[in-house]
Amino acid sequence: MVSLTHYLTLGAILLCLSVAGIFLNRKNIIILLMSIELMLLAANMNFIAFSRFLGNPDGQVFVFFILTVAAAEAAIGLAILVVLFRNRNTINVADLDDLKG
Amino acid sequence: MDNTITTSWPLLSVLVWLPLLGSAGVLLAGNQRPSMARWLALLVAAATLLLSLQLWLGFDSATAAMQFSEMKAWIPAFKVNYHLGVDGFSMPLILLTTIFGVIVIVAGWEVIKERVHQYMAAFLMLQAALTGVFAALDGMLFYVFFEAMLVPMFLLIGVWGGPNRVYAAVKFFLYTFLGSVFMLIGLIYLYLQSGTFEILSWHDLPLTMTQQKWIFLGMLAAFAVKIPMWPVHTWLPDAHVEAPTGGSIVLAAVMLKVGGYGFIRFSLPITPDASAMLDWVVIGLSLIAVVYIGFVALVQTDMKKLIAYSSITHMGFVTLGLFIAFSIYRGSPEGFGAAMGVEGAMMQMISHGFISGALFFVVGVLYDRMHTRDIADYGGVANTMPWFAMFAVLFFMANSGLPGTSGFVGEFMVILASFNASLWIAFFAAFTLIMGAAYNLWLVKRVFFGEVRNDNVARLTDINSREVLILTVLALAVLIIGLYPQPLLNVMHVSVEHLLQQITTTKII
Amino acid sequence: MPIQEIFFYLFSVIMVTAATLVISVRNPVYSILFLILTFFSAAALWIMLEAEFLGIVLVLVYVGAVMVLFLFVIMMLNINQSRVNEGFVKNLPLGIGVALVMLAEVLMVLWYKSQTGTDTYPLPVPHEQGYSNTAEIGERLFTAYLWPFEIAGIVLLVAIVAAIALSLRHREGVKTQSIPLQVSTEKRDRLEVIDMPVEHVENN
Amino acid sequence: MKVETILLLIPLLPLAGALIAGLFRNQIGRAGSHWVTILGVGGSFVLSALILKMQVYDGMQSMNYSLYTWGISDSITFQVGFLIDHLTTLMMVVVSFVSLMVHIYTVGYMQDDPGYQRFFSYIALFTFSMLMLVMSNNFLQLFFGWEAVGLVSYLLIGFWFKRETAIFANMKAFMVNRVGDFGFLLGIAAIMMVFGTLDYAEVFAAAPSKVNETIAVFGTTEWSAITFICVGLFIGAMGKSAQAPLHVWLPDSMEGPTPISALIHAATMVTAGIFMVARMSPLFELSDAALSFVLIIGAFTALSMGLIGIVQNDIKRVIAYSTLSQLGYMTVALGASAYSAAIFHLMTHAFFKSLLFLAAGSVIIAMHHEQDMRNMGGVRRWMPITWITSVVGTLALIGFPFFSGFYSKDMIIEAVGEAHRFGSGFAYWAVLLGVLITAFYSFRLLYLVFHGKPRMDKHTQEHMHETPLVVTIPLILLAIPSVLIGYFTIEPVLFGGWLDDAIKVNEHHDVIAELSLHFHGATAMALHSVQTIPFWLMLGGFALATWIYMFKPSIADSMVKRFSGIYKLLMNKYYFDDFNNKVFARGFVRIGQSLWKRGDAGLIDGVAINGTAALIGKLGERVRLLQSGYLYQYAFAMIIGLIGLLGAWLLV
Repeated sequence: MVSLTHYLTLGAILLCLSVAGIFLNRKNIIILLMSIELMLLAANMNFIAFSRFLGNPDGQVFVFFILTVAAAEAAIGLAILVVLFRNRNTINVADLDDLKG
Repeated sequence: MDNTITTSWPLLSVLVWLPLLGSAGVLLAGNQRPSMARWLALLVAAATLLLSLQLWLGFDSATAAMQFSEMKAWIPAFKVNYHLGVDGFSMPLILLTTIFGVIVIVAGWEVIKERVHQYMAAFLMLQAALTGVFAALDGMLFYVFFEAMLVPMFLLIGVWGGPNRVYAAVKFFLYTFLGSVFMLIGLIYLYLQSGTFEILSWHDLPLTMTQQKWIFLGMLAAFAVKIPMWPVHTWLPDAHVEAPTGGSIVLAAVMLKVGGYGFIRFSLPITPDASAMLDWVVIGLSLIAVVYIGFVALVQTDMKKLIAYSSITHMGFVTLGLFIAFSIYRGSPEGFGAAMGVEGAMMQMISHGFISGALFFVVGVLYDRMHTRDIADYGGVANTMPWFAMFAVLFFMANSGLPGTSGFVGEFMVILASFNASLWIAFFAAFTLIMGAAYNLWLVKRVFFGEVRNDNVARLTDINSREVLILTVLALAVLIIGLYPQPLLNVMHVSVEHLLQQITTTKII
Repeated sequence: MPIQEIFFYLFSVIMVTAATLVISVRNPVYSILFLILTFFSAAALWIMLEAEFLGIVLVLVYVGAVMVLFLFVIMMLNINQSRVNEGFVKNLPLGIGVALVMLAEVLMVLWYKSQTGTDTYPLPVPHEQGYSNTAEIGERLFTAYLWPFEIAGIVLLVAIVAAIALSLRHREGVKTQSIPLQVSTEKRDRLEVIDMPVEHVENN
Repeated sequence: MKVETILLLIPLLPLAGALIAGLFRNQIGRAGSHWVTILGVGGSFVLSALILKMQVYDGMQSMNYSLYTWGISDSITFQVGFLIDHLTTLMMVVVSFVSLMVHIYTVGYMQDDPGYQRFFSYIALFTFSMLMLVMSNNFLQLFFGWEAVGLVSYLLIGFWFKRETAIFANMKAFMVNRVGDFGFLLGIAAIMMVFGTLDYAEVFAAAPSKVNETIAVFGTTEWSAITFICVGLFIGAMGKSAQAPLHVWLPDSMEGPTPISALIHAATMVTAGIFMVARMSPLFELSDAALSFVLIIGAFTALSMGLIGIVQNDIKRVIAYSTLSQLGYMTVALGASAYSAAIFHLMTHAFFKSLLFLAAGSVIIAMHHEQDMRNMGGVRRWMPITWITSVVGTLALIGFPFFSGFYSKDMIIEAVGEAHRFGSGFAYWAVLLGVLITAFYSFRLLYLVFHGKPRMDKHTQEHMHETPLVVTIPLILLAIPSVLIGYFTIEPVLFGGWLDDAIKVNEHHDVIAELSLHFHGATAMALHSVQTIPFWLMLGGFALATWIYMFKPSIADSMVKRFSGIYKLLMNKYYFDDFNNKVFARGFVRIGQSLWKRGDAGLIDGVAINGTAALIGKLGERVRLLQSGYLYQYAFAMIIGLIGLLGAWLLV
């Protein structure tokens, strides 16, 4: 039987993969953005699983909002990326340390 | 708790809010019309002074109850009231505030040339906050005014101050603010214990020794910084050195008194048992202030610093006079001398107000002409400014406690009182006779006497009529209080008796 | 083995594999493609969870729009791959280590520490015939979550404006149409009446 | 006019003069200022004399009343009031008379000084303060007058405030007096504690019942309260009356104009301490210890200061050391319980010492403000009046029979001889030896200044002439009482019970009463003196001085060489000044510097305040490095935090 635990485990694996992705591709900002998408997906997975197993559709509404925000985030993130590349001619994160204290 | 006498019209509120309204008006005058700002500020301050005379005239010195009292709910949710009133302690201090309200405005008349309207407005705000502090009978209201007076003073030092003004202003602000935060904790704790912010109810609130000790220490942190006591005094010389003349005058003449007043209004009556237990701390620090700071004052090279340090030693007499009562009572239950100590402390506060205000004005007069406060840059000023030298010597003599001037009254009474407690306390306190004479006279010698030191001194012109006016008023005040202090003593007498009764009644049940 | 389990494991394996490849392939274009595959699998799993609306939305909106946007950007920007990917091998042990620790922890939480098993959350009964997931979500959205929904709309609008504002570039020397100028133009901008002396043509 | 009005006018007239001359100096001009002050002080003198007359002939009782209530605190009423008894009246007459003489003299002495009006204002103010001091009926007012005369003395010593030495001297004077006042104030505080009042009459009435009161010092150690009070008060007197070791200011005070030296630093202010102790006789009589202390201090001062006088070359300094020595005599008399003898000497000394000072001033004017005796000599031939009055003053000072000084000084010596107090043996020898020394340095001064060859430069010599009348008239007027006052007043003042209403002496040590048994009139006393030791000692001093300075000046130099150690000791005034400068003045400054730099700036501001700030700053600097600016590091931090939290939750 496919229980809630199965879905949650799947979400956990997905989350850990995205974390590993951030660690591995710390220089490539595009892959970083993708990893974030993966993370959100993992969260959404959990939301929907809980929604289903609790019989409460509110979880799905939340996923809807998360998707909205994620789309907005991706759009702005990519726009920043474009501007960044245009100005710096690089997307290497190592070159981006203007926030250094 | 309503042992208060109410008046038909809210005199105290007017005294608090009139300067504040006036400051708004002065601000509206704008930067383009400085003389209008000056006259408006003077008008407001003079009107406040005239009104405040009503306090003196209408004051009933036969009762220790609060007079001219006003009471309105302010923040009902926390039982915070807008409660004002005066007794024999606060009334003279409010008069001191209003008198200096006029004096500082005249003192800055032509001297301040930039942002005149803001300068004048800041002083009016300061006056309002100071009056509020002395009149407030609600803990929260007191705290609000207590903090509110920091702001104009911070601006005065920070905007119109000397070269190192930012450092001094920040130091001043941080010190006093840090201290008052501890007081706030104490006030909130008292509120939680009593369910009210009424100071007068707190006076009757039973507290255990542990509670009293912590409240006492919290209050001590605030008032010791304010007054200031050793070792939290180092902000004062810096603030004075950098502050403009008017700022120094108000700071020394009125603001330091808030510390002494705080002890009288809060520490002593609210935590009498803790005060009795920890009186040795305060007395010890006071004696350190008298002796140690006396030595430090001796070697200052900056005139304002010297006067600032001398202020610290003089305020040492205030704390000494207030806290000597406990060891007097320990020695003999009838407590002969205790009232003299407290009254001496009050006299010292008022007298120090006039003398230090005058001294800072004296330095200001010199600074306006020479733009230096360094003693070494002067010498032989009496040759070129004989009338000014006469006033200056008078005030420096008063500062060293010469009988016949107000400086003597408080010190004399406190020393007499402390002798009843212990020979050695009186011994070290009397040390001020020597140290006070030493640093004052040495300064007079180096600045006023001797040959004309340099061309700048040779070019000095004697005081103008505005300066003569201020100096004369202050000199008269110093001499009158010195020769006939009885009217002032009479005003505070019953309140002192009441306070002594409070501090000798234990609050532990 | 029931059909649900078979499909669950099938999509799960595809999803995990695709996700692993997303983070490990060198070429970002491939990464994106694997990401799309991940999303597809996720959509399938969601539909299995009877969240049909979201499953479809994920494919249509997310894969159709967002992922394509990613793809566009990657292709538009000429990225120096070698520099960007340096340090991948160096970071490998750390990344995997951290991820494994985290996974172990989460799994311990899931399996030992808390009760998410069937005893707490029994298997849901499938919805009856005629149930519309879309209708239910719609009802929720437009009643209880009306304000958040409106705000979400504004967030998207802001994102659109921001993205355009960020990436818009004024090139020098390019002739463009200025509509406000055209609209606000007046007669005197175009027509100038010159007062000049009358020419006297001599008729001779 | 009511008596109260007269009494009130006595101090207020000089005060009014001082205020007018001081505040309206430009309006009234030079002449105006001296007229207004002379009128004020003159009026004060006339009224004082009137009071004296009323007491002597009309049998006026002593009065004790208060003017107004200064303050009420803690059941104590501080009053300002007058106690007018014979002692007070005596002081009032002496003070106002000498002051009047000095005022008149000043018109001539300060003629060319730009600070003319200021000077008159000061001396009139001084007269007011001194009168307030002597007329006081309580300790508060006493202290007021005490410090007020100190203030005026400060202003007058530094009158020529351009001179570095003058402003050094005036500060020194005030400081040393403050050290005395320190003891004085503690004494008053003790009175306050023990008696619960500051009123003389009440204190004196209660004094006998407080003999056994004590003051806790350390733990169980206790001092007798009365002794503490008396010693404290006497320390104040030591400051004001310049008793060793607080004498150091008086010689330096000669930097002030000469009239001041006469008025303040010889005749009146310095005797305030003597007056005060005499006034407090009901207290001092109760403490033998305190009186012994007084006796020994006085004897030491009388002897040691006279010795310094021998080696001084500045004409005013010689007289100043002579004053110190004479004050020592008065103090000895106090210590021997011969209060009336002390007051008697105070009075005669006031006349002849101010005479000597004014005469010296007269010479100084003629010498164009030259004060070194080595540049004088032979002045007699130009200045006969000054010379004669100086001789009169000198004879009075050394105690030549029939002169006023003879009576007062002889009484002191005999009184000490009769005393049986601890230290009286030493005191007796000290005052005897003092007679020899006094005679020696007095004649040395007389010879160096008025006799011998003129040693001044040509220019000065050509312009030498007798000083104008405003200078010489006060000299003559002062010379008269210097000669006569002793002869006529010794009987009433000392033996006629004139001062009995003010001075209380315990019967057991009433030396004056014992002396009165041998007293058979002033003439007899003078004639009898030929058989006494002091007379011969005086003659010895005179002979020695005559021999050395008239006939064999070379002896002086060879003596200096032979006793160079002692000479150096005396020239350096026993190193009191050096000690004070090094130990107190510089030591205090050094303590102040180290407290300021190390304590305030170093420890409090440096370590506690700025140290805290610096610590936070440094911490911030370290923490700042965590802020690398790399987003992925922040992400790691978050993730690692997440892992940590999860782990913690799992483990708990």
